[in-house]
Amino acid sequence: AAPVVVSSKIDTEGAVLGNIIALVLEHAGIPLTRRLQLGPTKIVRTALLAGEIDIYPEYTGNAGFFFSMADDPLWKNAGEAYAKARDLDAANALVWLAPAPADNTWGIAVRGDVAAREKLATLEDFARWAKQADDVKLAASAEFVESAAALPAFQDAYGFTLSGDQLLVLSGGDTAATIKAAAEGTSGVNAAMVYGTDGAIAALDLKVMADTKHVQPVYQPAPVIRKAVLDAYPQIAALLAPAFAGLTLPTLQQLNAQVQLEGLDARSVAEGYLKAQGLLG
Amino acid sequence: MRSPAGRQPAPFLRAGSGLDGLPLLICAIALAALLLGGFVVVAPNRLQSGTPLSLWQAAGPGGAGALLALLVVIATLAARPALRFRRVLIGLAAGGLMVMSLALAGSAASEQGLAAGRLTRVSLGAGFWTLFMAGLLLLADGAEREPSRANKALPLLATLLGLAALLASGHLSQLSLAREYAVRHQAYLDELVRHLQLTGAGLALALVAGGAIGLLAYRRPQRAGPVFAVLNIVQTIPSLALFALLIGPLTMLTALLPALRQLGIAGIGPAPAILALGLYGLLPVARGVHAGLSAVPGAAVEAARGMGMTEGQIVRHTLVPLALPTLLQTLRLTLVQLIGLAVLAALIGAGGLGTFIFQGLGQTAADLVLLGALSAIALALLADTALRGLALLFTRGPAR
Amino acid sequence: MRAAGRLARRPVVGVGAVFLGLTFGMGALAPHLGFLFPEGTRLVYTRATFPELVASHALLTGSASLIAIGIGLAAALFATRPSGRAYAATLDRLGALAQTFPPVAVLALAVPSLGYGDLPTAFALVLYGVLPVMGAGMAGLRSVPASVLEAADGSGFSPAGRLWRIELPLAAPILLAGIRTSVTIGIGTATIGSTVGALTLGSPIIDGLSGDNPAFVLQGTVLVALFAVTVDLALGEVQRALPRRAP
Amino acid sequence: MIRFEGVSKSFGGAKAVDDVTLSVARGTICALVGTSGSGKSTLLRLVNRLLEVDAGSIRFDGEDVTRLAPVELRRRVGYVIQSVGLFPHWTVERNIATVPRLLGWSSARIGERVAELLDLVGLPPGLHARRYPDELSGGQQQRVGVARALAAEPELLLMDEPFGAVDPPTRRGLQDSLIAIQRRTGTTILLVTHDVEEAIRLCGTLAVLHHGRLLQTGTPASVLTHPASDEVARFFGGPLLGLNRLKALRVGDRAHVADPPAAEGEPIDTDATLETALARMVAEGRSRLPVRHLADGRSGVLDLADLVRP
Amino acid sequence: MIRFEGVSKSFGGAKAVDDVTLSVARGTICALVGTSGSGKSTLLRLVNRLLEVDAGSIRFDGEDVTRLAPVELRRRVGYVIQSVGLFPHWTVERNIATVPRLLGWSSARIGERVAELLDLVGLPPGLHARRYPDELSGGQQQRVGVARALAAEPELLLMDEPFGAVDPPTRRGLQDSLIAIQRRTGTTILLVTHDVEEAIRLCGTLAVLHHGRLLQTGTPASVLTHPASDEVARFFGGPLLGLNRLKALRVGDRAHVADPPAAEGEPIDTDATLETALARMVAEGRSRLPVRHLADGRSGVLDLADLVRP
Ligand SMILES: Nc1ncnc2c1ncn2[C@@H]1O[C@H](COP(=O)(O)OP(=O)(O)OP(=O)(O)O)[C@@H](O)[C@H]1O
Ligand SMILES: Nc1ncnc2c1ncn2[C@@H]1O[C@H](COP(=O)(O)OP(=O)(O)OP(=O)(O)O)[C@@H](O)[C@H]1O
Ligand SMILES: [Mg+2]
Ligand SMILES: [Mg+2]
Repeated sequence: AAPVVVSSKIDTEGAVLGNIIALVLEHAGIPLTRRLQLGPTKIVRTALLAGEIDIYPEYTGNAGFFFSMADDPLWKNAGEAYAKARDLDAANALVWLAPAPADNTWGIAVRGDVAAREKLATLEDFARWAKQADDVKLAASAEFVESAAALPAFQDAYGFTLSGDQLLVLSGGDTAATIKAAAEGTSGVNAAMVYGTDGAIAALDLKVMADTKHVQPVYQPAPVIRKAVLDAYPQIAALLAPAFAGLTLPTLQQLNAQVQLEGLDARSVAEGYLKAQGLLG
Repeated sequence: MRSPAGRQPAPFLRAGSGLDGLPLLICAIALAALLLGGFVVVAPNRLQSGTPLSLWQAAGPGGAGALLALLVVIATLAARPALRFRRVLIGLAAGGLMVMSLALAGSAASEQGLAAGRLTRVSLGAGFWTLFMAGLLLLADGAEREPSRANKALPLLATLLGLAALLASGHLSQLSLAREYAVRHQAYLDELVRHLQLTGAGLALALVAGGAIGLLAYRRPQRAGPVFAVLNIVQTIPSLALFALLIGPLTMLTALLPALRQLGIAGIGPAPAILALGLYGLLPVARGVHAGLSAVPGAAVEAARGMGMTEGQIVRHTLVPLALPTLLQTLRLTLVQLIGLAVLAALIGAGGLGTFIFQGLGQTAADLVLLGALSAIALALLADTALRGLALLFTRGPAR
Repeated sequence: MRAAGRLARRPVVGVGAVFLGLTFGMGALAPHLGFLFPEGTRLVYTRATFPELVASHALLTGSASLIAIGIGLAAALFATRPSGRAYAATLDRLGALAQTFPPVAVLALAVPSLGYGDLPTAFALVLYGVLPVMGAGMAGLRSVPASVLEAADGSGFSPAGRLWRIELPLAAPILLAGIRTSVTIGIGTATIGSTVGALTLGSPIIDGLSGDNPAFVLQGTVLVALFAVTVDLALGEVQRALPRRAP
Repeated sequence: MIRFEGVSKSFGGAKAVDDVTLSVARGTICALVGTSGSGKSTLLRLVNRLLEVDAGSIRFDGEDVTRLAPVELRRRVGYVIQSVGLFPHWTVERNIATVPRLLGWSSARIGERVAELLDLVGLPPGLHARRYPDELSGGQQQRVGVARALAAEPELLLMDEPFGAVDPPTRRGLQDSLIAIQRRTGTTILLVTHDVEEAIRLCGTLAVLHHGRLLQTGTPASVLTHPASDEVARFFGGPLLGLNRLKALRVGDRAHVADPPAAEGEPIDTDATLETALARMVAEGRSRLPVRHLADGRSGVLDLADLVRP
Repeated sequence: MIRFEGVSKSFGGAKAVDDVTLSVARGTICALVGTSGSGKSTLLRLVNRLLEVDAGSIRFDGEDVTRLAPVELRRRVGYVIQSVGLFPHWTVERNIATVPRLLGWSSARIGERVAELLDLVGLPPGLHARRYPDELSGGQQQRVGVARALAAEPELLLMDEPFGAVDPPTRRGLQDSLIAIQRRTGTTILLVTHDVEEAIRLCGTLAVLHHGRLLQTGTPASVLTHPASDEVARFFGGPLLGLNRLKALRVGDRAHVADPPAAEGEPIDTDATLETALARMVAEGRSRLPVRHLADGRSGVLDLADLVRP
């Protein structure tokens, strides 16, 4: 049979998760081609739909955007979100395999020293600070600023607004860039958009504001595979399930940190994780 | 034959007089940068920006002294225009400057890295780069002005050998750049090859199509204007936009003709990248071919025809050999340009050295960005030097 | 009158009109283009209006181009004067080296010292814009026939007078071609400034690429391509209109 | 050898060559003279079909040139182009060998021929064979151009101002070489020149062109003695026409049998020009010169008064 | 007016001008002749300090040129460059006005002057003033170059082969214009030429250069009658030197008082050259010409035999 084309998104976590998938399949003797870190979501998703790639890790919450129903509250519940994504994509002959428990949701983090000074722990604190002080400056990607589910949702729920001057918008920006901007205070930035699983948050002394009102959808990573390929290799579902099940938030953060902070190769990080889980024999 | 009054050379350029200003200037700039900028930068981890260490702090009095001594040697050589082999010596010293500064940075990285633990990163600082660039420019300038081919090549080869030996020795392994490379040496090789493949394919496309267009424009001068106007517009479209624009139509095309997919043509990946690179190469190639052919003296062509050469023989024996310098120059410029542009291919999933740049951007890991960028630059410089050398072989020695 | 008529038939007018029309009309047009894109695509770019994007892009490229032209021209002048001729090759090489550096990398490396926003973008643009101007300036100044220079000296022009009245006018066509290249490259390169917080026409493109939105990509792409082509054609018009000969 | 019949050629409406009829006999040299733009180069290019006639015909050895394949024709016809046109990327040797190589001569034969030709045009092969055109002076380049055209022993040689850009002494040397070469090989030559003296010195026939029309043909002596029109007279020096006539006439034409006592001094040859004779008289301050041999074997004298005999 | 004293100039070791001492008197024309590369152009460039002497001095009106500011000096000295060098982006008018504008003349005065000069060089201002150099023929361009050099009524005119690239009839016309201009303005002229006839026709003094050294100076007649060396003789025609001498000598030098009966026919002027006289004799088949007026007012005759008088 034709080799399975394994892909992933271009970011760090994509690299780690993609390598986990590839290593597991490889270990099971399934022939495969790696096209990891192919590009941003759009590219990878298009490629999957076009059949140019066969499997890649996607976040459950993103299904809301694929099917233009991001406003639906069901995305905020992990189980419902996964089930909904799986059901919706069945029409595209795609199968969502079992997701990881880690939730890579959007959040806002503040510089440690600022958080201590202003006594900030939750997004409610952040809203209070944002309302009274005008030195707040948040670095974020355009997507975070624009997408109704992200910053606007936080602003609605917690009752604050950030003016244009208080935002540093990086087109296509990844959290690594926003985190670094906040950590180093470049251009006056002191707060950053972050993902739940980011590895650098703690190391760079940033404090994540707790989302006490659960504003965000759940973004659990899960392998998405073309049905035709899964039919050809039905064992893939069972092979990947334990590998993803072990990916708790701290574990995934730690894996990401190994890549981002220590600069280790995503493949060896994935290998280390799988070995530790006893999945590579 | 009446000789037209040649441009008078500036008096101080006359052979054997005055001192050589350029090396002195470069040395002065290098010295200033060393005194003001950091030689290496020590960062607490891979993501954060670090604090610069001066040459003195990084390399100790011995290393700093040795580097300064080399600068003094170059300056002294520059001030002695009468010396035989002066250019070769300056070239060798410049190469020595490059190798030695890299070696010192490597040592500094080992010491600092060992001192401060696993996460610490030691990167190359502005002072180092200025020094390295100074060496490179001196080397290039010397090679260009030196008339003898052997003396041109000697310092270049010696420097390349020195750098290669330094790399192979593992002395640099603690530099952040080397550590980035070390964790992805397998992927690095793949992407490098990928980059070359993309560039090569794009170049081939540009050469075939652009060459044909250039020839056509030479044969039919009245069509040249409109053809170049259209090519010019293609060239004007921003690269990012062109790459992005090609995704749509190609995806549609492969949807309509699934057979294309068997050939590896797809909306993302190499196909649009190669196409875009080819399109960008079109104008320079066509223009170069046209200019090269047009510059062949009409008298030589008429003489060839009058001798009874067939059209094919005229092309082979007269047009191509006489246009060759321009053609090689075109090849060189196009190749260098495409090597740079191919970096963007990573954005649309075609791989190449751009992968590291965009990964590095995503992780804000400056040294990963540098790994990709420097590789692309080194590739471009190598291609440039190799094709210059080739051009030198094809232009005959004495009279030029 | 006839001249105006002739100008109206030049491509720059048509392309420019389309560009301006789209700049101001994109907001109104976009909602009707749903059929082009997958269902559910957001059709109207909201972070900034297109006139804002174009204005900001133009300001950024305009100022960077002016600086690049200034530096390039100064370097070309220096490299063609007797005292600077020895430095010509090195200047040329330095410019070429600056151009081989991928612009994205320049941005990434410039941010720590220059911060985010227009500044690092302008820096990259200047870096890219200098070489074409410098190269064309040198080529243009060198293309002035030696006999003309000798005649100028023999007539008793001062060095500055010779430069201003003889050399620059004769070099102008080639020089302008270089400026044209430099400015169009600048317009294209400015798009990536959006990744470091500058507001440009690249913002919709890159947001679109990373945010799964082909509509944004297309809008940005079309506008920036039209912008570049319009400016290129307009400069071409200037080049044509430039008195090949001075009165 | 070569015959133009009613040949015309226009460029975009303007007639460059207008109804020219002219024959050049085998083994002779014919000069095409005329002011700039009178159609001389165009006429040459019509012969080897670098251009095609609009009307009329050109016969080469009795055969219409349009019947001959251009490439074959050109290999039989040597062509010295107005602007020299050496191949700058080839050595002198290789330049001269162009046509022989095209004809596939053996390299030994080519080598011999090149050496011979270089000798003929006065460039020692050892010194010059391996040089490149831009290492030669203008005059040397032109000589190489002539040698290149002669290489394959062409039946016909077309020369377009072959010595146009050379200073007077060098030019005289080249003319002497050309005369020697032509004597040896018997090649037919059609020569374009601006230089009246050159035309008279080298050529058996003059053909005067003006605005594309042939104004007059004939031997130098007849053209100079009886110019057909003011145009022709003007071309040959206007008020100085008479002097140019002395270049065309020879001592033998005017000398008479020596009425003893014969004149003193070194005798002059019968085929020296009257101009040379006059120059000697002026230089030596004498009005009578001894003549070496008259046509009938007797010796004679030339008097100053003989020069102005009508 | 201009005096070279022991002037030398080397380029990279090779001496282009070697110890030249030469004076040119105010209001005269001096020709610099010599083979290619003999240092003629270099000598001119030393005068207006486009080059600087290595040794020796050049005095302009008694003042050492190195004492004068180059820009001022050049505005006082007209310079016709060997390769014409018109400013391609300026009209003919503007080209000619170059130096007057630099000197800040009023535009009315400039306009007048330009029209006058165009007339002088035979280009009707109405037709040519607003044309650009590339719309002119080569000869017309050279005339504009001459007019430009003359514009500000320079005290000294340096001309480097001013009519080098022009066919013989046109060239004669230009020489006539130059003579007329010089007569009118009394400008001192230093003229480089390859053309022996031109040198003899135009100049009161010849200076013969060879490999940078000055071989001989003197009037054309004296140089041609008594060449100082073989080199000089060779330059002036070798065997034909005698004929060239006739170009330098005038009817008045040789004519004698008419022994009645005077000769028939149209009389010839005393300042016509002997060459012209000879040409008439040959053309008319006569050996005696009447001469219009001798220096002392009486009329005379010129005999053929007078031409060869030692
Ligand atoms: N390829 C061409 N296209 C158009 N006109 C041409 C072409 N070749 C020659 N002519 C014109 O034909 C006329 C004759 O040109 P030709 O070159 O034969 O003159 P020529 O007698 O050789 O002049 P010269 O002595 O200057 O070489 C000129 O008016 C010239 O402009
Ligand atoms: N700028 C220069 N650099 C080096 N050599 C030069 C330069 N100018 C002239 N020469 C050399 O000096 C010598 C005299 O040159 P010059 O131009 O004065 O000759 P010329 O008599 O004017 O010759 P022509 O009649 O060919 O114009 C030549 O050997 C020439 O090669
Ligand atoms: Mg011709
Ligand atoms: Mg000269």
